[in-house]
Amino acid sequence: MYRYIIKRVLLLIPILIAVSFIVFFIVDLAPGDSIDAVFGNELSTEDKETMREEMGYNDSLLVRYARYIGNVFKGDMGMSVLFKKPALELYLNRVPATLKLAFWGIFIALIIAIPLGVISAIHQNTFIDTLSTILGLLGMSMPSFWFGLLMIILFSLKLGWLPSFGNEGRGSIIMPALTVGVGQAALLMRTTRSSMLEVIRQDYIRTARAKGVKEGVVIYKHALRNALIPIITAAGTQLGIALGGTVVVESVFAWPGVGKLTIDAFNARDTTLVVGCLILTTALSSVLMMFIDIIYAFVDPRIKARYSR
Amino acid sequence: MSEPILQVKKLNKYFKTKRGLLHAVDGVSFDLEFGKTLGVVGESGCGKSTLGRTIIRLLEPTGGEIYFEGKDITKLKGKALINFRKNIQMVFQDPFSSLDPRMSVGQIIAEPINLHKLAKDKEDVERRTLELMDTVGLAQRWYGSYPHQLDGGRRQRIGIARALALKPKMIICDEPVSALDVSIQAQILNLLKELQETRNISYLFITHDLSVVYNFSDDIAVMYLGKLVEKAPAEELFRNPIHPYTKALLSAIPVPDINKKRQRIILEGEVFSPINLPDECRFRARCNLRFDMCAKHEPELKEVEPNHFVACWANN
Amino acid sequence: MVKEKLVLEINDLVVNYETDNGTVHAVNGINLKLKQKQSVGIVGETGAGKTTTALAILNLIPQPTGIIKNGTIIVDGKNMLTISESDLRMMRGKGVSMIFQDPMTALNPVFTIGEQIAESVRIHEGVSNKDAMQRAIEMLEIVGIDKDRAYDYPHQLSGGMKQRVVIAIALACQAKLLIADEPTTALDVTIQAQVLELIRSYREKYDTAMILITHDLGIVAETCDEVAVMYAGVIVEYGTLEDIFNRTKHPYTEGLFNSLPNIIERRSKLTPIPGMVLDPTILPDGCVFADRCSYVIDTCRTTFQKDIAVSDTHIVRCSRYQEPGFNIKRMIA
Amino acid sequence: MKGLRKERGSSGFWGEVLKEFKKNKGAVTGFIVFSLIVLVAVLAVFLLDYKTQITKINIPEALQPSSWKHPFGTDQFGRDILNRILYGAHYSLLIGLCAVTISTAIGSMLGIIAGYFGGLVETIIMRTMDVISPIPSVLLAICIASAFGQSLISLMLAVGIVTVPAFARVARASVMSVREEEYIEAAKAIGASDINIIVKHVIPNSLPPILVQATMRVASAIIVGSSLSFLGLGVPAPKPEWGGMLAQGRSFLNTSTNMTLYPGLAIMITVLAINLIGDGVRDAMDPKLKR
Repeated sequence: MYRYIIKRVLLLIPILIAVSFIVFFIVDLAPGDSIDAVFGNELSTEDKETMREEMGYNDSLLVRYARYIGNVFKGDMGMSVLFKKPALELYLNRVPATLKLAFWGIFIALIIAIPLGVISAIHQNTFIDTLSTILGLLGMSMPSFWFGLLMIILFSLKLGWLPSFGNEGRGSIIMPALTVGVGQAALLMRTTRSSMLEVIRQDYIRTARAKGVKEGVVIYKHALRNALIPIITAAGTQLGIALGGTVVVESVFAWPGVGKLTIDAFNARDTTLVVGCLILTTALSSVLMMFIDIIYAFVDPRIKARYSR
Repeated sequence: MSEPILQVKKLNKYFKTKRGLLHAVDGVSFDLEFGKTLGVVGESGCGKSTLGRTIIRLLEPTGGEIYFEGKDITKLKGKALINFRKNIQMVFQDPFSSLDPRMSVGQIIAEPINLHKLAKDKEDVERRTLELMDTVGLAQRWYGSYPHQLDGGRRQRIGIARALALKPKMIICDEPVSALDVSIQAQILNLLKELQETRNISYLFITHDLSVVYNFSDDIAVMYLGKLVEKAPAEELFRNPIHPYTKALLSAIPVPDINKKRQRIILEGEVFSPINLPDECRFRARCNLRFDMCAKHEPELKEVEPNHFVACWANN
Repeated sequence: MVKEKLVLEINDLVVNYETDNGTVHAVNGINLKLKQKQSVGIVGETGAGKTTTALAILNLIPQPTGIIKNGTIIVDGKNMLTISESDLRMMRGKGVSMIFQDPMTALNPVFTIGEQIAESVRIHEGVSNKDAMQRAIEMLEIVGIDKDRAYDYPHQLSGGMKQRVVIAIALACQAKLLIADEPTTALDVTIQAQVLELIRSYREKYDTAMILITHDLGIVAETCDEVAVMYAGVIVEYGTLEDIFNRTKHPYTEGLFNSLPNIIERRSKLTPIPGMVLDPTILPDGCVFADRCSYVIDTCRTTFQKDIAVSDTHIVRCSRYQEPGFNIKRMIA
Repeated sequence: MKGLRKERGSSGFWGEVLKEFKKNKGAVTGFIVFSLIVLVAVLAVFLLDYKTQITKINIPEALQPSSWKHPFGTDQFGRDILNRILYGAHYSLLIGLCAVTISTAIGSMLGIIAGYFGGLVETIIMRTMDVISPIPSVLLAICIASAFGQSLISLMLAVGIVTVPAFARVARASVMSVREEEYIEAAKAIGASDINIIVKHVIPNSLPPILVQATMRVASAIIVGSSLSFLGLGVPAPKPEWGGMLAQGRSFLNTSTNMTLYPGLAIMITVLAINLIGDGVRDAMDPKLKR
């Protein structure tokens, strides 16, 4: 088990290096640079050019990348031109807010999705099932930013119950977390339902019933435990998506997380910060995915056996 | 005695697995006469299906030689391999997964005809296909149907028609009736027998069902963990089984006859997987007569009576 | 006749499945009685309704497609179809228990085998977790599995061992009636012999009544006292082993015997039953076997003969049986 | 228990899928709604004049509530919201359909090659996918969209490229399961070549999961596309892309709910229709989930 975790962590390193190169390459394709964006009107063309020369902007892509990755290994992810601070420090300052949002979102999603999905599956083709299927479809089809805006109109502007932006103040997490959570709840509910339907038909469920096990125990002990595996997978993927996808929600609610930082960096063509943000977010979501994989082992002994080999 | 149609010499097929080398087929040798049937019996995992697939070269042999009509076919490649396959065909176990669900019955049977360009034109293809359907007793009205609309027996007839399309001299039957009900099983067995009589086809008949193989085969080879342990003419094998495994296997068959009571030998333990076998008799762990030699070396297949071969130290 | 206490009494059971392709008539009016110690083999081909009958006894027909249209099923004096949910649960596993066909899927992959056996004990014997586990370990030893394996998960066991665990679950609470649904079909012959021997010795010890469902007449010959031959949801012939094997009366039973490759006498050609199994969505007016029967006459196609008692123990459903001089030509070795 | 249906020459797999699909009320509704949206999108492009009816600024009529003249009201420049939504339909549809076409074509080709041949080819393809897929897709799409400049095409490319790994995975898994089937062995045994087997047996049989994935992805591509526009990285203003319209509405949440409400509703209805179709396609192709 420990060997497996170590192996996974080591595997992460080459992937992240490759990711960083791709990101570096794509960002480099974008027209304009941070010097134009930040000093566009203040400095003359010549001054900007000498500045580029000094900062090594005119070297070839590979040279710049090698320099960058070399520094990264020394713990230096470069300075943000926009904020004039180290990119790593900026990122780390913002991470807690994003994690808070992503985790609350997924938490809301799970507490809505699992009971609803289970009920839906065991009452297949009844009114409850149809209703939750429709709700699920609606939730999945609704753009999250729109849902966020509608909530702002209702709860902040019309009713004045909740703050419409920021991470401060009472209840400020409620609307952003709901925005992240509702769409994911819809997806997770569908996964739960189909996974439960699959499991309920299995022979071992019949074996449990034939033993005289109570129906509730059959569902929540025998069936759900098996159905959890695809649910965990889906929840893990959703968490990964949430980390990157909070960009939009953070923008709607002016939530001071890494998504908003990335967008600000983008708009300022702050390449160093953009690359840093992308690499760090990728790393973060990869590490989370790894934890999800490890959780499997506790749910499914077959997977545990595979790991310990 | 005429030249055998198929000769297999010391054939090996090993698979690499995480836990070591799996000896699926391990030094198997036998001859199959023209127009005759050799039954290969054994329990699941003994390598009988791998043997069939290696002979028809769906799997690459790890070692040994295969001769078809005296010609070495062990290393055939490309066109030569495709041409060789016209002579030797296969009927598969699972009538569900061995037919492409997207193709109609007609298309499935016509596929080999089209691939080898055996027909002059489209009409000729259709005529031949319908002829083949007649041969295997499949009504023409199924021509445009799809496999899932047919029951197991009819599907197995499609598989047989497909194999016959190339007019092969030999067919490898891999458990062709084990997925079928008894009444349908008898229909298919009779069909295969009829085809052998009219077309002089040789069969390698792979099965786990001893009563089927007894009824169907001229000779029977018993396989255990990748190795042949006994081979003899059918009547001889059933009357006079020598290897302790064969004895146990025969005694374990439930007989649908209440007038004859038999003594049953119940074997201990389970069939092992043939991974990383030590040099000892591979049946030793479950055997009821263990000699010193059994732990030291693997016994070879020896002729103990005319045409009756056994691999057991008790008979050496 | 003295009225003996019956372990099982099935009266006129009718079960349908409502599917997208129409109503499948799985079981069409069967009657069955079983005394203590007695064992009945239900023989028939795929789709004959054997498993449906077994599941109906436990009131476990898959919902919502499966519908018990008619009939009563009385196990040990209780009607399984009308008793309360909690009584039904107490009957399952204690009154009737079942060995399922496919050991690969019948065990829950996320619980240890010991736990799965113990669960049954806990429910029915009302004992503590520890005692239930102790009992589970005893059961494992009875079915020939080392007690150290109690904390193994199903995937760590071979097919034969899994089937032993399934049997251990079924036997754990000494049910009065044991239903074995093709208990050895998924197993190799040598393992099949072990498993049948295990079931036999257990029944001898506890006088358990058993229904054995199989398609293999050989297994019936070796393990049962009486035989019910099923075709298209109907018992077409019922009798003792002697009745069915040596005094065969129904053409379908005859056909089954003649289709079998025999290892006692080697025949060059088998005599199959012509045609295919009946489409279960269409129930004919006449005899269900008429289409494939070589003795068919016009009345067979219009009316379906009710049970005829050949003797005290032997029942047949064939209208031609009453004709003077009618006899089937079964080849008996 | 399989019913033995005895019709001659029935319609085959696709015919049955169509029959199943038609039985599904939700899917048929989704299909009808989607067809209407497509029709509206096409008509709007031809019948509405871009200069006078879509982008012309008319300050006196700014921020009007719903009325007979302007059923959905007007925006801050006095432009009719309904007209803009109708005209904007084709952007979202194009983004959804083109992006998915790009990713299906590239992704499933890579997946099929990887799945059938295995070995080194598979390793190279799948490792490349492993490198792309951990990057959060919205962020990657933002990256690509800004790299190619702000335009409809770059948006399509961005949304398309980020889903390539998903398609490659689905296609590979599908091919690998088909490759294990006995009919592939049977085809080899009758002398079919690799190309023959891929074209005649592997592709037709691995298609269903890819198609299901593709339908579902059109829906999510539309959402991702409009998200990017919402963030200001997609179709540039004054083109009436729905996500972009929503972004503008943000500044007028207090004064004009219409500007936020209707474009979002349009996105939702379109996506909902496609999701209904997707569910229908999945249920029709996957007999396992039925009953």
